[in-house]
Amino acid sequence: MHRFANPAQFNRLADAVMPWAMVATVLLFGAGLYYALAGSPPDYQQGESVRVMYVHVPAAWMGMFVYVVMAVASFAALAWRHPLALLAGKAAAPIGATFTALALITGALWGKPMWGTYWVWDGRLTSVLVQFFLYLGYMALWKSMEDEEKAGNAASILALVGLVNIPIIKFSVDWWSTLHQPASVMRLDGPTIDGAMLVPLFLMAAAYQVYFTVVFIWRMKFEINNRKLSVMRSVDMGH
Amino acid sequence: MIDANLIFDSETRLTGSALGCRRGGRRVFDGLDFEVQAGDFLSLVGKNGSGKSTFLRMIAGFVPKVAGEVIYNQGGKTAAALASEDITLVGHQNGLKPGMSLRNNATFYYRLMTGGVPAPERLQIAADIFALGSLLDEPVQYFSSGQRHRSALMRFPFVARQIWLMDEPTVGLDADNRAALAALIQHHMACGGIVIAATHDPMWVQGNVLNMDQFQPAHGTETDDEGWL
Amino acid sequence: MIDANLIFDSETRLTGSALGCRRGGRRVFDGLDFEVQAGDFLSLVGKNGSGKSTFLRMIAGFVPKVAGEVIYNQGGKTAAALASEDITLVGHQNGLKPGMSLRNNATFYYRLMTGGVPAPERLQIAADIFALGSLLDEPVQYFSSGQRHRSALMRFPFVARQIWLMDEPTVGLDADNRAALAALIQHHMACGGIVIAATHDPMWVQGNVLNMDQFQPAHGTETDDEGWL
Amino acid sequence: MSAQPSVSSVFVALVRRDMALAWSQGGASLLALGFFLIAVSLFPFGVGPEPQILARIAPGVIWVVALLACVVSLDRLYQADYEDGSLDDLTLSPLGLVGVAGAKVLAHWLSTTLPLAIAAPALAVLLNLPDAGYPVLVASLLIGTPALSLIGSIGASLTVAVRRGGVLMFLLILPLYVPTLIFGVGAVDAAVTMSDPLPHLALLAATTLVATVVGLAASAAALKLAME
Amino acid sequence: MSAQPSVSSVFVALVRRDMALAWSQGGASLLALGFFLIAVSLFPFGVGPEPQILARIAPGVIWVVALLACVVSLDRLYQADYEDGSLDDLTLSPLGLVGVAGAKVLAHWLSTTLPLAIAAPALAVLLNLPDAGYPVLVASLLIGTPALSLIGSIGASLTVAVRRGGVLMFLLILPLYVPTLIFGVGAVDAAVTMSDPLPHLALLAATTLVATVVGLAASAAALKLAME
Ligand code: HEM
Ligand SMILES: Nc1ncnc2c1ncn2[C@@H]1O[C@H](COP(=O)(O)OP(=O)(O)OP(=O)(O)O)[C@@H](O)[C@H]1O
Ligand SMILES: Nc1ncnc2c1ncn2[C@@H]1O[C@H](COP(=O)(O)OP(=O)(O)OP(=O)(O)O)[C@@H](O)[C@H]1O
Ligand SMILES: [Mg+2]
Ligand SMILES: [Mg+2]
Repeated sequence: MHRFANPAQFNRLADAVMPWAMVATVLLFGAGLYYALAGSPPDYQQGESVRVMYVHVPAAWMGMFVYVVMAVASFAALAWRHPLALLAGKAAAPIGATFTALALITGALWGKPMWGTYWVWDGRLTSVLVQFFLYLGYMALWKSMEDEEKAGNAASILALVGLVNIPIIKFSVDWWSTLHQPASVMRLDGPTIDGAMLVPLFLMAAAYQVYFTVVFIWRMKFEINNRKLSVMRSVDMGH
Repeated sequence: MIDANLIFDSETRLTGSALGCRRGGRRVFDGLDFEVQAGDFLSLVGKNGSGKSTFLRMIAGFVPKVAGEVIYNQGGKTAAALASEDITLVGHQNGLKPGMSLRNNATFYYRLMTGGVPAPERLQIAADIFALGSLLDEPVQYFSSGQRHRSALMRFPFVARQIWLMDEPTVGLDADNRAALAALIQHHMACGGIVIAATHDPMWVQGNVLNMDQFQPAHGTETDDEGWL
Repeated sequence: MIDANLIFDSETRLTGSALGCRRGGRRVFDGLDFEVQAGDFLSLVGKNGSGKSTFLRMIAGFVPKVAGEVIYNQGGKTAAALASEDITLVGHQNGLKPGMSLRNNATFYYRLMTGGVPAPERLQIAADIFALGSLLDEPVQYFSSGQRHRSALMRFPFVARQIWLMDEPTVGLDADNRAALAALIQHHMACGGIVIAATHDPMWVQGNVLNMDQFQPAHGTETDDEGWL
Repeated sequence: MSAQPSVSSVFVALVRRDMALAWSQGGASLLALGFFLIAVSLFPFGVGPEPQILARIAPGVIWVVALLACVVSLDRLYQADYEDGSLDDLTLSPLGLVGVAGAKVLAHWLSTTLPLAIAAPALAVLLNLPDAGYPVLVASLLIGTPALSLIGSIGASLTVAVRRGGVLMFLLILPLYVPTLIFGVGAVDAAVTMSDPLPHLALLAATTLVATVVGLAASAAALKLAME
Repeated sequence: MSAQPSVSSVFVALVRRDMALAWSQGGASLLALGFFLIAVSLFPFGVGPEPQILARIAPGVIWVVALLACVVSLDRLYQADYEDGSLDDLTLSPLGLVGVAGAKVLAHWLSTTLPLAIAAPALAVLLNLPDAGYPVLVASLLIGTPALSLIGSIGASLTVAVRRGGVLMFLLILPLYVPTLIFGVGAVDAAVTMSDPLPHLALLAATTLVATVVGLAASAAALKLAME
């Protein structure tokens, strides 16, 4: 925590990581998309539409992962009152919301051929929708007050409260018998998916992860600069 | 006046050193030292925006400090205990429920602070200090601004607490009531109470003066540890 | 200060006779006579609850009168026209939107009152009168109570209207700004403006004094024509 | 003194200020939209996910919730201005109270209720509305929502001096919304069942016209009283 | 000085004050009840009067509207005290902010949400709920409504310093209400279809327990932050 505890340190670290992360993003997306679209077989049941999976599943994972990142940052912000942690949550939220929206949209598009409808009200789909709303609430709360610190603290509390939704998403398929299929990759007893599908899936997951790192760092720097600017402005105002 | 034989602990002493405070992302004051002890009156003066209200709210524990320390009785009491046992604060808002009568407002305040029910005579005496006796059963919503402010000030004598924090207590008071306020403060000091008042008007009470203008942060201090946020 | 050559109509005269006003079901004052004309300063004094704020709001047309009449320029102007063309009133609330900067608040106020857009210099000059120039681009919500009150007072010089109604304008102002207020009032009087101010503090301006305590309804007047309500 | 101020530019200034405030941080617009979205999505939880049932109740649910979203956002239409003293300024402006009410209602409609009409088709998808219903759903909302803002303004102005006015306002307004609701839903139902929605839309337009006259006059009168 | 004040009698004092304010003129209780009544009766207008459809959606509509009525009444749970400065007093009382949140939530439940549970059977008649549903409807509301007050308290405390917080609160709270809603409606539906409602009621009780812990802690933390 304290190694990143000041913006100068963070910027140095970020500048070191950034180029590698950008290169990795391009490579992983290239390889992942190749395998996903061309290099893997169509499913014997689902046919070509299985390819939606390579976009959908990692997006759903990232939606949850980013939420946890945001919640951890929020906890740090509240416990140690550290401004950088506050900004980390703020920087992560729109990215997580985007991933969640992507999972929702691709899921819905996938649902039409698979289930015959874009949307059903099952536990998994619903809890993901709730997660999306939590992201929206978090961002709305940030925007609701002029005093950024106050707004950020309030939003952090909401992020922590919303953490209870994560296990609900994860286990909803087990708790309610529904249309959405249960976990086949992230299982205690190992994945039950065919290897030919696992490779592109993991490549895409890794690509999403480094992409997140890139955007997250970029947004962090942006937020830090913003804060610096507004502080400088208020000093100039001469209080 | 109200508790005939009330004498507060004469050992009480509140000391702050090198206090700094931030609000709305900006340092309000810095390097502030002060000390008050039983029987003291401290008046806070300074330009608009110099941090008088912020200082009072910091002592009450509402606004966190970002530097320095406040010590109460050589550390014999925590800030939380200080706030919930010894402090009465009346600021710009008056904390009155408009639909309720002054009597109900005051009674609820008493129960909230002590858990007990106030004797009717106690209520009458406290109200009479600011000439509110005849208004006790009126709904607060019909009060003029000065009457409302007096109703808020009534909390000081009504519940026995040692440290009174007053934010611009003279605002909107007519001459008679300003005199009553001065007498009330003097009486509290005589009982060993402590009064800290932020004000732009003369208070007609002898005491120390803390000029907040001295503690304005120098330009550029914002760039230190937490200044970037 | 702001409109270099502004001179208001020197014939303007506002007369009230035998005015009575009721609020919250009770007579507040009765039999009040007053007169002001171009260049006058009238200060309203009196105990809390004597009806100073009520009087100001009555002149602005908010509170209806139950007796007497106000005549403007020998009846040459209606009460509605008076309110929408000649009066600026600043009371206890400051009418500022906390999320907006002072500049946006003031600009909107100007557009609301005149339909036009204020020249930036005009805004700067008006703000500088109460030393608000450097705060123009800050959101009002970060202002201290005195800064807010000054931001509200800024309306007087900002929009040219002849009759200024001020409800406790000195509240929460530090010494420098009280002096600025007195200078502003004097300048307005010199231009032929009219200022009526309710206050408990000295205003440092020469003028007539109207003591509201004289017009308290006698006990028992409540039983007359409208008293049954 | 300066030239006579132009009332219309004062009107425009007020509309623009209110719209800016509505869209700003914490403003009513996005949030009313959020309420609309969330409240509609609660119904499938409550009613169950069967598409036929949902399709059957879709027009009614969307209209009822749009109406609730509108009331919720009306809550502080005048109250914020009343509490911070801006209403005093508005009263002293050349606009007059009818003009003030008109400008504020127009700003509310443009910034808050109109977006609901625009978002409605997306929610209709969630509730399986049959395809034939979409154009009329949007049309009925476009014609009917001004009435919601106008009638709401009556409630908001009547409760302006009441703390905790929010729920009181619901109580005053919701019964007055019934005609708008009936004609609005009637039009969509007609479209879904392939009959002619025009008579319903015409009645809806008439409701909006009546609401304009009554709403502005009543609001101005209520504001005048509140200022005492 | 006087004896150490008893925290429990301070707690009781606060509960009683809040209940008195809620029941007084303009108070939240009667008005939430009124909202509940009116909003539920809008549905037959919106959805049409067919008894089977109404019966089918009755549990869902009653639960969703109870939930909306609860949020609407929560709007100013803390905000009124914040704005008039009473929250300063509450903070300086011997109670502590968790106690303050607890007392205010309890008062809100007793004065506002509990009456909704009691009034629900009357509205169920309007919507043709089958007879088997009544006892479970009331039971589910009794068990579930404390969670509504508690979760609502989180939203109310987070938005306490926000003007026009009302609609923002909806956005924050409604998603968190989803589990309560699902279990509540699930229990009634089970009763109507003659299956066992107990598992649903047990899950509902668990939700209320979680909401107690999370709700009070989060509310106290949010209030503390708002006081700065
Ligand atoms: C809008 C609709 C949908 C949403 C919100 C959604 C959400 C999710 C989420 C959150 C996960 C991650 C679960 C975990 O890690 O345990 C997931 C995984 C998955 N989804 Fe979806 N989904 C949707 C539609 C669909 C559809 C239509 C299909 C295909 C029939 C589908 C197939 C899958 C598969 C195969 C996985 C991977 C499961 C695993 O291996 O763990 N989803 N989805
Ligand atoms: N909003 C109101 N509703 C009903 N009655 C009111 C209202 N405001 C004031 N009053 C009553 O009118 C009388 C005069 O009040 P007003 O506010 O005019 O007094 P004031 O002279 O301005 O007093 P202060 O010095 O305290 O400001 C008071 O007795 C008060 O009870
Ligand atoms: N709620 C707030 N949020 C953010 N900043 C604030 C807040 N209140 C005050 N400030 C800032 O803190 C500084 C000190 O304000 P404070 O209210 O303590 O001044 P004050 O000395 O009491 O002034 P006054 O004489 O006007 O009452 C001001 O510069 C102001 O901008
Ligand atoms: Mg102050
Ligand atoms: Mg007054």
